[in-house]
Order: sequence, then C-alpha cells, then structure tokens
Amino acid sequence: MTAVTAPLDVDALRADFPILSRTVRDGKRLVYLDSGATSQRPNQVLDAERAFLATHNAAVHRGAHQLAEEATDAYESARARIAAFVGTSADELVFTKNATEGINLVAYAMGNAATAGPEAARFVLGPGDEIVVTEMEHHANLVPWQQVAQRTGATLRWFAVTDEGRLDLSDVDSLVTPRTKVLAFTHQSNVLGTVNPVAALVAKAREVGALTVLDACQSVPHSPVDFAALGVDFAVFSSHKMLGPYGLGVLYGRRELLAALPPFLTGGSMIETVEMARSTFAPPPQRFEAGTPMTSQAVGLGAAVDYLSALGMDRVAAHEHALTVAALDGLAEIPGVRVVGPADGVDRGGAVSFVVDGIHPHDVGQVLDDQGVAVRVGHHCAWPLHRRLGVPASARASFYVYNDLADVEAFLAGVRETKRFFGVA
Amino acid sequence: MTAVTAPLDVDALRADFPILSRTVRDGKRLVYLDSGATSQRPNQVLDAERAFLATHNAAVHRGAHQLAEEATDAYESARARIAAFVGTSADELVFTKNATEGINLVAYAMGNAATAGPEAARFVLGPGDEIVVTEMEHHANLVPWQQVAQRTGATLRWFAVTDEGRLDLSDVDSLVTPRTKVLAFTHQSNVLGTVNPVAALVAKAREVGALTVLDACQSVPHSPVDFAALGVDFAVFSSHKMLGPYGLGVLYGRRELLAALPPFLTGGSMIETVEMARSTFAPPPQRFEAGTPMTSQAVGLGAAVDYLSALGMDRVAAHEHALTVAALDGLAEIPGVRVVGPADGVDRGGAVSFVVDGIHPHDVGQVLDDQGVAVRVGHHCAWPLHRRLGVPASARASFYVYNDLADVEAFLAGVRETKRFFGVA
Amino acid sequence: MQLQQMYQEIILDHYKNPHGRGLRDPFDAESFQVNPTCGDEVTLRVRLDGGTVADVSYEGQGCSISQASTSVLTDLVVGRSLADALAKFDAFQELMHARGAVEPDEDVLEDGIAFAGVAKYPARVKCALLGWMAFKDAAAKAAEETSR
Amino acid sequence: MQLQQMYQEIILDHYKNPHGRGLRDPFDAESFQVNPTCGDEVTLRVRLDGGTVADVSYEGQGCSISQASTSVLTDLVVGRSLADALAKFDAFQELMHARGAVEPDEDVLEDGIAFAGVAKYPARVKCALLGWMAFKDAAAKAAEETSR
Ligand SMILES: Cc1ncc(COP(=O)(O)O)c(C=O)c1O
Ligand SMILES: Cc1ncc(COP(=O)(O)O)c(C=O)c1O
Repeated sequence: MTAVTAPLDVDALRADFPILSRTVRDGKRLVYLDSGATSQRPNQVLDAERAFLATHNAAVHRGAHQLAEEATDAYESARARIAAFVGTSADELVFTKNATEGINLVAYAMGNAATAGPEAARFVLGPGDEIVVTEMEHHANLVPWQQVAQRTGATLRWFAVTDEGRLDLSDVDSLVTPRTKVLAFTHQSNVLGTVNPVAALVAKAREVGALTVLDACQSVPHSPVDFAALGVDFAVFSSHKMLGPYGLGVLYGRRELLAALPPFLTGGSMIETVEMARSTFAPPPQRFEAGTPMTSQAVGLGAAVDYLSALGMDRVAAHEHALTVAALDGLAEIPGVRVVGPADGVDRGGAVSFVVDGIHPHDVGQVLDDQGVAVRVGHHCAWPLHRRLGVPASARASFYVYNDLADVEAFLAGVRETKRFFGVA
Repeated sequence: MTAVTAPLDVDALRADFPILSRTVRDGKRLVYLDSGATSQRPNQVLDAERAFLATHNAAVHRGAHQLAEEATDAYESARARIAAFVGTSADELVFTKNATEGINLVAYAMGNAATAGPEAARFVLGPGDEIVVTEMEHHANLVPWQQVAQRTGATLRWFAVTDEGRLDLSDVDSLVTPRTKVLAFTHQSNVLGTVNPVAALVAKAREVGALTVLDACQSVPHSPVDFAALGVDFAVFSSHKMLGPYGLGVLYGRRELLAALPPFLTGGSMIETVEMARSTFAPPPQRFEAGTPMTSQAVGLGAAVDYLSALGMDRVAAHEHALTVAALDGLAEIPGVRVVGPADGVDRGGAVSFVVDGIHPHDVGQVLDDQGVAVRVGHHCAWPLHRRLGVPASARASFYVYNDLADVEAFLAGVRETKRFFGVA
Repeated sequence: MQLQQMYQEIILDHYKNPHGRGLRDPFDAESFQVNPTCGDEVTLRVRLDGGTVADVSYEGQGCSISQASTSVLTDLVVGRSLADALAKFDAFQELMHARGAVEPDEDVLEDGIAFAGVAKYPARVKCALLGWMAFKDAAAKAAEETSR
Repeated sequence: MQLQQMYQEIILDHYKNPHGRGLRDPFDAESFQVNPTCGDEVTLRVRLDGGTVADVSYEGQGCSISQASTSVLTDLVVGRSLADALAKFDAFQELMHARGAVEPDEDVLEDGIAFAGVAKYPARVKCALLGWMAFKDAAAKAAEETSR
C-alpha cells in the first residue's frame, strides 16, 4: 500500500464483469455488495475456462493422447500460478471443492491418523488433546473441529471475542498449551472484517508444538498473502470469492506435513498400488485429490490470479480500504446504526456488518435490495459470534475490485431510506 | 431401444461440440474415444453455465437480494431436472464434487454413525460386519470401503469375476449374508462394459438387510436409468462423464436413509443451529452440502440432462450399442487382438478394452494418438480387475453420442497400423 | 417501488402490535423452530380444549414478516377447531409457495392475504412460515398428547 | 509421422533385445517402482564394488519406452563410479523434463540421447524414468548399506 501506487481504474475494469451491467428490481442499477459471499467473474475467467473446454479438454494425469497432455499441462500450470500467488509451490497445494472441504480434509485426515501407521503418529487426536479455535470462526472452521473432537475424544476450546470484535488474547497462555494439537483461526473475519495477529498466534502454536490451520477465505482475495512468510502449517481459501469458478477450493500444507498426513477421500488418481484387500497411496498433492479433479475450474482460477496479479494485490487492498473507511464513516453519521466489528480501518478488511435499531436485518436487506443494493443478511455462518455480540443477525456490505465510491454512496442512501421506510428516527 | 426410434443425427449434433472440429498431431482429425474418462461438452452446456454466471450469479440459499433469489432458483431447478432424469426427486439428490466423493460420503457417514446417536444405529459398522464389493470395481468403489473397514474393524469381501468378464454369482449365498451391511457394486464396468444384474443383487441384499450402493458412473450417461425402479439404496454418478461440467457429482439416497444418515463434510449451509460446543444439522439434501455449492456446475449439468433428454436416452443407448458391436466385430477380425470383457454386445455397454499380443497398451495408445485417435491406456482405475484377467494394462476405446461409424473405422485402422508399426504379425 | 407490495400496512401493524405474544400456561405442547440462514427463532405453545385450539402463545425474535405472520396466525386459529386451523395452515402454506400465482381467499385467511406479496420473494417465504411451522408441529404434538 | 521421433530404432532395438535383464545375486540393494497410472513396474538391484557400480539387474513389465530406457541405463552405469552414474541420472532426468528444449550430450548419455523425442510426450516421461528412479533409489540404499 505504498502511496505511489496508482489507484485501480474501476470504471475500466467494471467492463470486464458482464453481470454488472444488468439491472435489478425494475431497472435499478445493480450495486453488488455481497462479494464476501461470492464474487462476480470477469470475462477473462469465463473465457479461459471455456477456451479450455472447447479446445483442450480431456481427463488429466491419464491417457497418453494429445488432449490429455494439453489438459494436464493446463491444470498443472494453473496449480503452479495459484501456488505462486500465495507464496508457495505446486507440491504444497491441494485442490478441493471449496474451502470447507479443505478444513474437513485436515480434520478427517487427523481423525484417520489413529489407524494409519507410525508415520501419521504426530496427527493422532484423542482424549486429553485439545483443539483451539476462536469465537469469530465461520462455521466452516468450527463445526469440522467439533465433529473430530466428538469422534476422537479430544476437547474443543476457544478464544473469546472482545466487545470491539477483536480476539481476546488475554488468556492465550492458558488456552494454548502443550495439550493443544491444533490451533485453527481465521485470517480475516467474514463478519467483523477484523484481521487477526497471525504472527503472534503462529509463534505461540510453535512454542507448544501445535499445528496451525489458517482460514484465509477472506484474506487471499483481498490482500497480498504469503503462506510461507506467515509460517502457518495449513491454510485454505476458495476460488469463487476471488473472481474464480465455483467448485474449487485450495488447501495449502507445508511439504513435510502433507507428506506424512494420511489420505482423506480415496479412490482413483490418489493411489500408488491397489489390491482387493489393501492399497498404498501417491505422494501429495495427488494423495489428496481423489477422483476426477476440478480441471477447468483450476484453469479458471489460474486466470483469476493472473487477473488479480495484473491489478496488483497491494492496489486491491488499498482500494478496498478506501471503500471500507468511506462506508464506516458514512454509517457513523446515521443515528441508530451500529457497526458490528472494529469501527475504524485499522487491521480491518472490507466486511462492514451492522444493525439498525428497531429494524431487523432481514428488513434492512429487503429495502436495500429494492434499491438495487445487494447485501447479505443473517448470521453469515458465524452464529456463535453473533450470539456473543448480542445480535441475532446483521446486514453486511462487502467490497471488491469492481466497487467504487458511488456504490458506497448508494449503500448509505439505502440505509437512510430503510429508516425512513420503517419510520424509525 | 424400440425399433421405431429414429437414429441419432450425429452429423448435426457434432456441430454442438466445438472441440470436435479441432485437429491433433499435425492436422489429423480428432477421433475422441475417451468419453469413458470424461466426455466433451456441447455449446448448450457451456452457454448455460456462462449465462448463469454473467446474469444471475450470487450465493444460493442465503442473501435476500434479487440475484440470490435467481441463483437459488437456477440451482434448485437444476437439481429437480437432474433428479427427474434418474427417476427420483430433488430431496433425494445430493451434489458432491464427483462420484468419488459421493461414495466416500456414504462410507464416511457410516463410519461416523458410531458417535452420532441412536437414529444412526442402522449404519454403524464394526467387527463382524461385512462390506461386499466386486473384483471389477473402479478404485472409487473399492478403496473407500477398504478404508472404512480398516477404521471400523469391519471385513471387506468381494465377488470374483469370470474369465468372460462377468460377475461370478455362484457363491452369492455365502458372500451376502446377514453379516453383510453394505453391498457396493458397479452398474456397468468402465473397463469391460459388462452390465451387472442389479435386480438380482438388490433382491439378495434386501433379503439379508444390506444397504446397496450402486456406482452408476458408466450407466447414467449412456442409457435410461431409474434409481427408484432399480430399488437401490444409494447411487452415484458424475457430471463430467455426461456432457456436464467438471467438479460435480451426484449422490442419490432413498429419502428415509438420507434422513437418518449422519453428516459427512460439515461447515456452512448444512447446519440447523450452531453453538461453540455443539451443532445440529439441516435436513437432507442440505445436510450433505457443506460450504458454497457447485452452483454454476449444477446449472450446467441441468443443461446437459436437458440435452440428453432431447436426444432421448433410448436412442443414445441404441446408438452406442451399434458402435460397440461394430468395434467388437472389427477387433475380432484383427489377429492377435484380445478384447478384455464380453466379446458380444449382450448386457454390455460401450467400453471396449483390449490388448494386442506383443505390444504394450501404452505403445498401442501412442500409435493411435499419432493418428488422431484418442483412447485411454493403463488399468483405468481398476487394477485388481486387470490383475485378475492377467493383463497389466489395456487400451480402451469408449463411445458417446458424438461418435460415429467413421470413428470406429479410424480406430480399427489405427489398431492395424499399430501392429504394422511394431512389426507384429 | 415494489416494497409496498411486500410490506402491506396490515403486516407492519401486526409487526408493531403483535397479537397473542408471550408464553402462557397451561399448554399441551410446545415447538421451537429456527430459520438456519438468519437465526430467527420462535417458541410456540398450543393448548387444545376438546377439538378446539384454546390458546396459542409464542415468543421469539425475527424480522417483520415472521413476527407479523405469527401474530396473524393466532388471530386465525385460536377458537377454531383443530381441523379448521390446519386447513388454514394448508391454505397459508399454499399461498406462500405460489409465488403470487394463487389468489388468496380472504374468507379463509383474513389478514393473512396481506402476505401474498411476500410470496413473490422466495427468500422471505421461510420467514412467513416460521411461526406456522411451529404451530403445525405443536398442534400435532398436542393432539397426540391430549388423545392419550 | 511424428512417431519415428519417439520410437527411434535404438529404442526399439533395446526393447526387443534388452541388456542386463533378469534379477541377479549378489546385490546390495533392491528397489521396486511402479507407475500408478498404467501399472508398469520394475524391480531393480544394484551391486556396488568399492565406489563402482558392479552390476545392475532388473525385472519388470512395461511399455517399450520403460523397458528400453532401463536397458540403456544398464549400459550407461555398470562399470562406472557411483558418482559418474548419478551424474548420468541427472543428465537423463534433465533431458526427459526438458520437453525437447535441451540438446542431449552424446558423450554422457550415449544411446540415451534417443529418448530426446520421448521428452516431447509428457505422458511418457514417467515411463522413461521408471527404471532410472529405481536405480537412483537402489543405488542410494546400496551406498548406505556398503558404507556401514
Ligand atoms: C465406474 C466408475 N466409477 C467411478 C468413477 C469415478 O468418477 P469420478 O472420477 O468422476 O469421481 C469412474 C470414472 O472415473 C468410473 O468409470
Ligand atoms: C471466513 C470464511 N471461512 C470459510 C468460508 C467457507 O468457504 P466455502 O463456502 O467456499 O467453503 C467462508 C465463506 O463462506 C468464509 O467467509
């Protein structure tokens, strides 16, 4: 975020996104502020996937024919570019169907470690072992850990969240102890926008020998992220939140950990040898990619990271920061509106969740929708966090590269209109 | 397959598949005979997915805005049409990333039953319980069962395959017994083409109270299939083998079974309530679709089943039958060629695997490729079957709607050329 | 603006002044329902007296639509025979799933016809049905309970 | 036809008349390697004598490329110092991964240069390397074994 970087040319790049030129609700301009749920796709990504399917499509890693070669090249080249985008290399990158599967993969593979032989001993979970998460996790980084704890007898513990929407690290020393096997936490909250102190948490986990699992779903699309530099053991993110296709998630795992981790999904393409009674397994990443992979989706995400890299992730982050601050400042001026999460732009990404006194978030969302402003309402898959903050639900505006200050203005006008419509002062 | 049905107009429909007009290996016409691995996609499917993304894209089952409504409608309408295509309804249809995940889902959910409460008792596996598969399974319907047996202490048993490539049912009564909890088998072998006697196997499984799991990956794309009529408990198939997108599989489960089955992947969208320490889960199919779903892929598969339905699955089956018989007859005339699987067209689909005396299948595939003929070589993810039949690997030609007799001729000419090239008489 | 179609005056009135709100004793059965996407919830009690719905009481949190429709529910079913009440449930559910294609019968649904506009917004249909689902569930349990 | 580029006469000769085939005793270490996509496999033994590769013997099944390249391997490494042999491994591996962009050095690779055409077919690179991977693995084990 150096001052010399030229800002994004939003007007120009909006033309890459066909959906942005449509209207909603009787001719209203679409103001899409739901990129935290899923982003829109530029023509470059749609074109790349289609060109692959219309020209090079075949099953990868198999057949000896020309199409199979071309398809394999396209798939593996995408893996390498996506890996480079997050500071790692292809052999540390596993494709899953979404980020949720990536976290389940780690949790289930650890659950499988008990019957997987001595190599996997370091992953075994059982009574007395602890898994530590946080109160601000998306369900995707909470429920899989609840479940593996239930299956193995391990104990789930968690960091609390402060009233300001930050992690409460005051009891870190009693929470993260030599009993801790896993410390799983989000890089950036999908509700609060809060960016968590990864370095401090990783240092603490290393001190006690716990594995770290980073939910990077809301950081990788929006800012420069380097997993190797962060020092995490595992990390996940989702293609569809960063201009890429649906149906593709990414799991990063440190080389030596992936090499020792037992398989999760089993079947074709992940084996070394198969007999009726037993099988052995391929090295990573293949070991974790059972069945026909998401070939064209990987090609699409490859195009998405090319697109984002061309924009420059520093510029993307600076752009979203400006929109976020404008939204926060604008909401602060509307009486009866309370932002759920840090009120200023410090260590904070572009998810702006809020409640309006006397109006349920569902009704807020409805009035905004009527004006063409698409926000998300509900608990955003972070129900415990909402309970902690004393709100049943919230409305959330989230920004991306194609949003501009006019979108923020439309959003703020919509919130004011909501209050008028429901007659709330 | 009534005689009155008009044959497929292959010339016309080939125009729908852009990839078929490209050439390979210095200008050779592409003869794509690897649809058993993955099919090619018609413009109708590519267009449907793109139109969705360019016009209606948003996260489904969430936000209250117009795009979210439209996306949800598109996704659920696709589910209903896909369900109808296989004789069932939307609430019995779960989307997975591929067929492999579908089988893993059933195996893992059964593995989870032990800690999932009394409702799931009927799924619990343990020592003394038996899982029965067959020697002709794809690794996808073998390795997940090996693994769940290893984790739970259950025993894996299997039907043998005869020299002709049929299931050996002679010991059915000693194999399928009251100890049998699961009988998992393929509808149609991806190597042999063999169509298995589903009715007899389902009847036997019902007699002993075993659950049936049908691998329908190679039947649903190629013939009319009605899961309700077949009476199976679970079944899986893959979108990419039936003109649809990558990254999407389908799991069918009988309503009352899905309702009692514990979850597999956990996270967002599959929950009912979440607290930090525990969660409850949504009814099926949502319970089994954790995280952001393969939305645009479902829309694409919806377009694929529309396309196939317009062709008529009876006609598709008749068309492929004709090609298969022509290929089998042609190969029978080439000395030194041995077909792996039934030699005639009875109860047999369009996978034609073969070996050529004195030439390794990899080398066969290479010479065919050089002539533009794309076949698959190797064990086709059915290694135990190849071992049983005494061949390390085979070459496989597989047919689909866009293939014609000219393709079969090119294939047969290629096999003859292979023998000439390697100087084998 | 289409908003007025959804937020009819009747709905806003019921939302601001809900009828029958609060949990009351005695009751025969209770149902807790939740809308998993937004966290809205309702706890609803039914008391039967012979074949008649003697009381419906409830508590919960939710949007204007879910709160108003539960309020309308109590008006429609309290004092009716259980069979009548369930017929109203059927009519209301049909209306909500019709996407505006069904003309609501004011004789049956009274204030409930105001929800016809909501039916055009599929994401809100679950809101409108939340309390009704709780009623159906609690009524079934109560009927079983009282028939023992 | 591009086929001749891949199936050079040298390759077909080695395929039809493989050198050094068969498993022999004594040996210091053995390696089993498999190509998981096609099921091709090789079992390969290495005997060291001082710093020299005294014998390489092998058995296996596979395509012409994998069989011929293992045959060429024995010609190249038997009688060489282990360091020389591993240098040849590096040169052969580099050639196979170069997709035709590297000009092979006949002084180092001898008959192995015939595989330059194979390198243009990525799906066959694994075939060409199968025996070489077994050699590398067995040689490393043997070196460890004999240094004890
Ligand atoms: C018979 C059979 N079962 C299972 C599979 C696995 O399907 P997928 O790779 O799409 O999961 C395949 C295809 O590879 C198959 O042919
Ligand atoms: C912070 C966070 N974690 C996990 C997820 C789950 O991602 P997906 O639904 O793509 O698996 C999301 C998005 O929904 C998220 O925002």
